[in-house]
Amino acid sequence: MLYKTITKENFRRMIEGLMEDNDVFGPKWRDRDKNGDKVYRFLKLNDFDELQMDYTRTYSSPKNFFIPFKETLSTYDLAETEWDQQIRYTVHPRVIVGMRACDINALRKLDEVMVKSAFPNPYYFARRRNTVIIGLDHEPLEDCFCRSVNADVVFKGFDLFLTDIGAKYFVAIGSDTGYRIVDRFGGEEVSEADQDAFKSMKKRIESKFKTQVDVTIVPELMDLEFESEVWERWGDKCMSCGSCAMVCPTCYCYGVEEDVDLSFTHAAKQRFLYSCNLIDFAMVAGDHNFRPEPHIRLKYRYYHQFRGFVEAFNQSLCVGCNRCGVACLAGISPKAVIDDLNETEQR
Amino acid sequence: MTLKIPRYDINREPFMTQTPDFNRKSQLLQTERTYKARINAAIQLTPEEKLFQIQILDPKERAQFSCLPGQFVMVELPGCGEIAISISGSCSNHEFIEICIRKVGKVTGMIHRLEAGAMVGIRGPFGTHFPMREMNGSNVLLIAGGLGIVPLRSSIYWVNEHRPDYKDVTILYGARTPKLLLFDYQYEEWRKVFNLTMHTIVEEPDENWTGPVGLITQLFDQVPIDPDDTFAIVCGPPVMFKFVCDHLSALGLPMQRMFVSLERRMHCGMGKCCRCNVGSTFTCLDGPVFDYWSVMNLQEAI
Amino acid sequence: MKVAVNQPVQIEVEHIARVEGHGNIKIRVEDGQLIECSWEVVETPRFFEKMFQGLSIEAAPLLAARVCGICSISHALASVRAIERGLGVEIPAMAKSVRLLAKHAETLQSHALHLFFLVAPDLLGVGSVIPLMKTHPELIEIATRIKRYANEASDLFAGRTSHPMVFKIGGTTQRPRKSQLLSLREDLAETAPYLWDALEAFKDINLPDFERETEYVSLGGNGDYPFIGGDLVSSDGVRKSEDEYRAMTNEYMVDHSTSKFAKLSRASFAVGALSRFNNNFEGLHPIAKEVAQELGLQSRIDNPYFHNLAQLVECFHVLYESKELIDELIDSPDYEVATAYEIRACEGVSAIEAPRGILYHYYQINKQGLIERADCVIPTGQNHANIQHDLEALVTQMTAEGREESEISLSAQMLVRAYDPCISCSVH
Amino acid sequence: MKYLGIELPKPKVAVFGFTGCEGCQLQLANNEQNLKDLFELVEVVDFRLISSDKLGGYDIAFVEGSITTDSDVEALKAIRAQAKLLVATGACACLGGVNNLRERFPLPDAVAEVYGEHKIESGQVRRVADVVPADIELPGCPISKLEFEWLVRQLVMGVEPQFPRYPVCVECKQRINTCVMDMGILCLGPITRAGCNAVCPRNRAGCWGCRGPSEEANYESLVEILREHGFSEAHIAERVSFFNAFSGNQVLPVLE
Ligand SMILES: Cc1cc2nc3c(=O)[nH]c(=O)nc-3n(C[C@H](O)[C@H](O)[C@H](O)COP(=O)(O)OP(=O)(O)OC[C@H]3O[C@@H](n4cnc5c(N)ncnc54)[C@H](O)[C@@H]3O)c2cc1C
Ligand code: SF4
Ligand code: SF4
Ligand code: SF4
Repeated sequence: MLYKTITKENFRRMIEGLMEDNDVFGPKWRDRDKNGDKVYRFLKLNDFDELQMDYTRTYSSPKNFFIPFKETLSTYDLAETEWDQQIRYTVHPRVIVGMRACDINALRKLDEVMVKSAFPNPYYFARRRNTVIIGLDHEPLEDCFCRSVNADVVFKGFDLFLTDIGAKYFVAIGSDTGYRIVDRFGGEEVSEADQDAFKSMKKRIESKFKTQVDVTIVPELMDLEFESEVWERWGDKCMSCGSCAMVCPTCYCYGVEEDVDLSFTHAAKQRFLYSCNLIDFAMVAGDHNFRPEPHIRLKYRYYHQFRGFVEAFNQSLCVGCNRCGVACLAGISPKAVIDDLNETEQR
Repeated sequence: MTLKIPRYDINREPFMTQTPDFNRKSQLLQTERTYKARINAAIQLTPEEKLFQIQILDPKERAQFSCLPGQFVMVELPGCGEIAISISGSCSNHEFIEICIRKVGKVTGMIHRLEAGAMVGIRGPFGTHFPMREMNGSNVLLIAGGLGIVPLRSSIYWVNEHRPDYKDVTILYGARTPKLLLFDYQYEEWRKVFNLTMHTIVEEPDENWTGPVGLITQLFDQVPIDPDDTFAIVCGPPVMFKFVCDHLSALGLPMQRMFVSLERRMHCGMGKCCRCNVGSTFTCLDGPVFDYWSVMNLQEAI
Repeated sequence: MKVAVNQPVQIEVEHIARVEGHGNIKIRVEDGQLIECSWEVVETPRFFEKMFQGLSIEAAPLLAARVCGICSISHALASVRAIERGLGVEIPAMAKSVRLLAKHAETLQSHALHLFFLVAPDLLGVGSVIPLMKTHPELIEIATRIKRYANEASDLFAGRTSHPMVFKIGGTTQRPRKSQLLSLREDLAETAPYLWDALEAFKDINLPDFERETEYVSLGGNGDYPFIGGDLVSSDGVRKSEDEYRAMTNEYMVDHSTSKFAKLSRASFAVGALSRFNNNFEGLHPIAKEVAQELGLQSRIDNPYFHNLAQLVECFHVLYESKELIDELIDSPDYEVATAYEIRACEGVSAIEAPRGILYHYYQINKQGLIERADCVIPTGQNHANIQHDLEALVTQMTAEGREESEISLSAQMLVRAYDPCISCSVH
Repeated sequence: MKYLGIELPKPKVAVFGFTGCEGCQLQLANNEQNLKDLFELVEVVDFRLISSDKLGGYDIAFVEGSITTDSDVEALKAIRAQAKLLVATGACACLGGVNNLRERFPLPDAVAEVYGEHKIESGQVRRVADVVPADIELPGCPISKLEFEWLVRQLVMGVEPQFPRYPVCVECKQRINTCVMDMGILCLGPITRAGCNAVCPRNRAGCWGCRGPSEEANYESLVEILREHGFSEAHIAERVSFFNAFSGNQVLPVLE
């Protein structure tokens, strides 16, 4: 990998330059919560100053740029007995600034499913290929546990990745596009001092992790504790509201629905993000439900993330951002559930 | 100073302009493109079940379509929905695809209203198949309950078309009432022409029924099973195949030689929507045909 | 066609159509004498005043909206503003503009609904708008475009077209985003020509020739055309403050009605577009004034059928004033959406010009912030008596002219519809 | 009309309003750009709010409002006898809606409060299903126009409409709203049936449950959460009883 540095003024010029011809998205603040803290969201930037480089965490993950909550898979013009099907994968180039290591790692996990497996998903692929990602390091928050699931550092899946080293950003370059961008906007060679600054920043980040989740034998526990009362305990609180999956950077389950317009001349097949926590996720005709209870559905979300995905790809699907834990009003977080699971096993 | 990022247009890739081939999984392709197919005949089997014979319109696409017993297709009625349906006819028949649909809800209900001449879209085939070639040189036991005969039927055709490859082939088929026995007009042909042994059983007989009455496991008394040289395919509701497979296990049939077809909610058929996912297993990719050992190792399989 | 003068006339219209709510007309004329002529309101009451009791002030605007699906924005505004006036809360300027914009959106949407869907079928001699879709597509296109803009504006400024949820005590829940305002402004610019087309369509209509000198009540402007709060005035020279609303309405009960009736200086008075027009003509937006001139309207009109034209003039007023308000909002640096408030025991009144006329909400609030007593005076309730008197005069006039029963019946129904009554609202 | 070779019938539709604000009926007449297509699909034979034509003989009846008087009951029974399909339309018809707030007080008190000595006919507030069976309940206060159009398509196609079973939170998250509970605003989103596109949280107001409970709503858990968030019992009680959506859950006292 190539590394460069870029001064903060040049970084500003870079973003402004990119904004002229492309859609650039980055963390902006949308609301204040009841404690007066800012709530962030990835939104289109109209002005460099809207970009919050010191943001903490967006409430919802940037996954929706790649897997939108709703997307049209194909459209149809209907005639009396015939139809004409149209499929387009048109995505205009865009740039996302400020994605965290965990969010980029999340995309790499999605790549496994959406691009590298059987039946690659062209909708996802078109979005992925047309998105330039400029990542950004940060000091972990109180509840970040990406380190426990090996998602705190990232070496691939971005075009540029920035680490704040004071007056400059230390830049890892992950693609040709990334290289050209840095080059165009005054990237500099990495000096000895830059390297030191980078190292101490990294050390500092490393030292700041507070939350640890012990996932050592979690894949096995998923099977061993399949009937455990842990699930019921948390399941009783779960409102099957799907918030956790919606904000999650990796949850990708979906549903497909088709509908016609009122004139019965046009139809569309649409995909919408679903959650395995929702009551009818596994319901089939005749109202038979393979997962009739909240705790069973909750269990399967964890089962997919910490057991199924590990079996398939040697890594957990969870990247440790704790967005689900924040979004869940019932206080169900991976940390809490897995700790409980570990403890129950010890007893 | 600006930098315009060039657009990567996936639509221009050569594979986007070709007709899709669902067996060529290595490439990106128009996964949502359906083959347009015309219904040639729609035969009402029972009040709830209808058999459709459909033909892919485009000759090139038709030639490209090839399947194996146990696989399924996604059948679409644009604007109404898309559903997973097993292939029920002969897989060597490259002209027609036969599917049998039970009316249970929105899409199946609408498809039932289609008459000969109407069209549906199909994608596929998807999923694993019954390992018919592995069974060469052995006895084959085909066991179906209720609608389970539908996917099984394509194996019956396969066996007939490759009859010398197999030793004794026996069909055991049970339904709730005699009227619900599907394809009864074909039994004679299966027995006499296909040279298969066939036993049927019902739970609730009517006045004309002369055959045995009870659960399908009762038929085992009538067939000799050589556990060392037999393969079994079991299709039917989960409760049924659990009973049947346990029975066969008890007789000494290895779990790896029993095959079942699982049913799950499905929205894509391509291992993406996760509706049929159990842990790492996708019923649409790794199934619907599983050997019984795999099923036993799936949490919540049945 | 003239008929024998003493032919008896017997008209009974049960649940008159194309009005909101349930009302009946009964007319009996024998030997040329008007024996019976009544406007009955038979809507089932919901007892809103009772429903408010014990609710928190936070819930009040939401419940108030449910008084009427068509003018829910007015009710919510009246409610939230009454509470604010009681608590002594001054809302930020931004919230004021957003509220007025929401109000205008409602006025436009309600007037368009009335003119095109409820009145136009009468003028074109059909039973409803449905056949017009085939015969007068251009008229439908106009209505569609105007209503679409009004709906979008409601969505943006009130949260949705009916039952707004953004008016919270102290202001609004949020500031519309700049991008939304820009796209709405574009929408507005595209809609304006359709309104001018509507003017062409209504310019030459023939409204029945009938006049009855009436007292008109509305908010009183000071050179403006007010919709939210201010003094209460009547064309007979009464001027009162909002807090004196009871003296302005003098509600009373009648036998054949579940709605209350009202009176001021005489037996009855009128509220609504025509009253606002008559009382505040000078305050109209210059473009609306121009339109009035084009329609040949001056500042005092006593023909109740002209309610319809006054509504048309108001459509211009609200559209062009909205444009100015949106422009201001786009450039405004203001981000404060609501003022904090403290709960205390108090009483508060607010008057709002709903599409159908002046509307009052009154609340008495206890120190826990719960509503002890509520009172709502609905525009249509204030109009009922006037409708009744108009009907009597109209039937008398038409009988004298020897008109046919069917003609009288239609004119009577059109008269009721001209007031655009909102009956379920008046009963509440 | 034909749809892919399937003949679609053109049902006759009537719309009736009982005790309510007529906001739902207004939604039916809204979205004008689609009205033309709508009237191609169905024949409107009785819709007093917009039409004086009364042709009778309908297949589908949309009934808005709750049922309060004896004459309402009779009228509704007559509608039920005629209609092949009866759609309870909106919160008042499906749940009793805000009208139910009146039930906190004895009827004579309410009459006296509003009308003094004057005699007024009224009765208990009932939902449509309390009087006659409703085939379909179209939720919302007001109903969503898009959902109504969708429903009409389902009915014309002859399929049983399947409303979302999951709660409002799903749609709220899909619109990437900040959770209003984090902003200190009470919200019933986690237990209320989705389908409104989370319009209230979208506008930074909490959900009031106008669409009724989602399927197997975890009422107890939400109430526990609301208490932990510091909302008072009275506040919670007012919210859950506002549209009468959660009257089946007797965890909280009826508010005074
Ligand atoms: C591999 C496989 C093979 C199948 N083969 C056949 C067959 O040969 N003949 C046959 O009649 N049926 C078969 N089914 C079942 C068939 O897919 C369902 O009956 C059908 O999806 C019901 O759709 P609906 O719209 O009529 O029902 P609705 O109840 O309206 O269902 C709505 C949606 O739920 C999902 N769904 C509901 N039930 C099922 C189900 N049982 N399986 C999967 N998804 C479901 C679908 O996405 C459907 O679109 C098969 C299912 C699978 C998974
Ligand atoms: S875990 Fe929490 S966020 Fe997820 S479905 Fe359950 S209650 Fe909702
Ligand atoms: S605002 Fe309400 S609906 Fe939205 S996520 Fe929060 S609790 Fe759910
Ligand atoms: S958010 Fe709640 S109150 Fe608002 S419309 Fe939806 S269901 Fe009704």
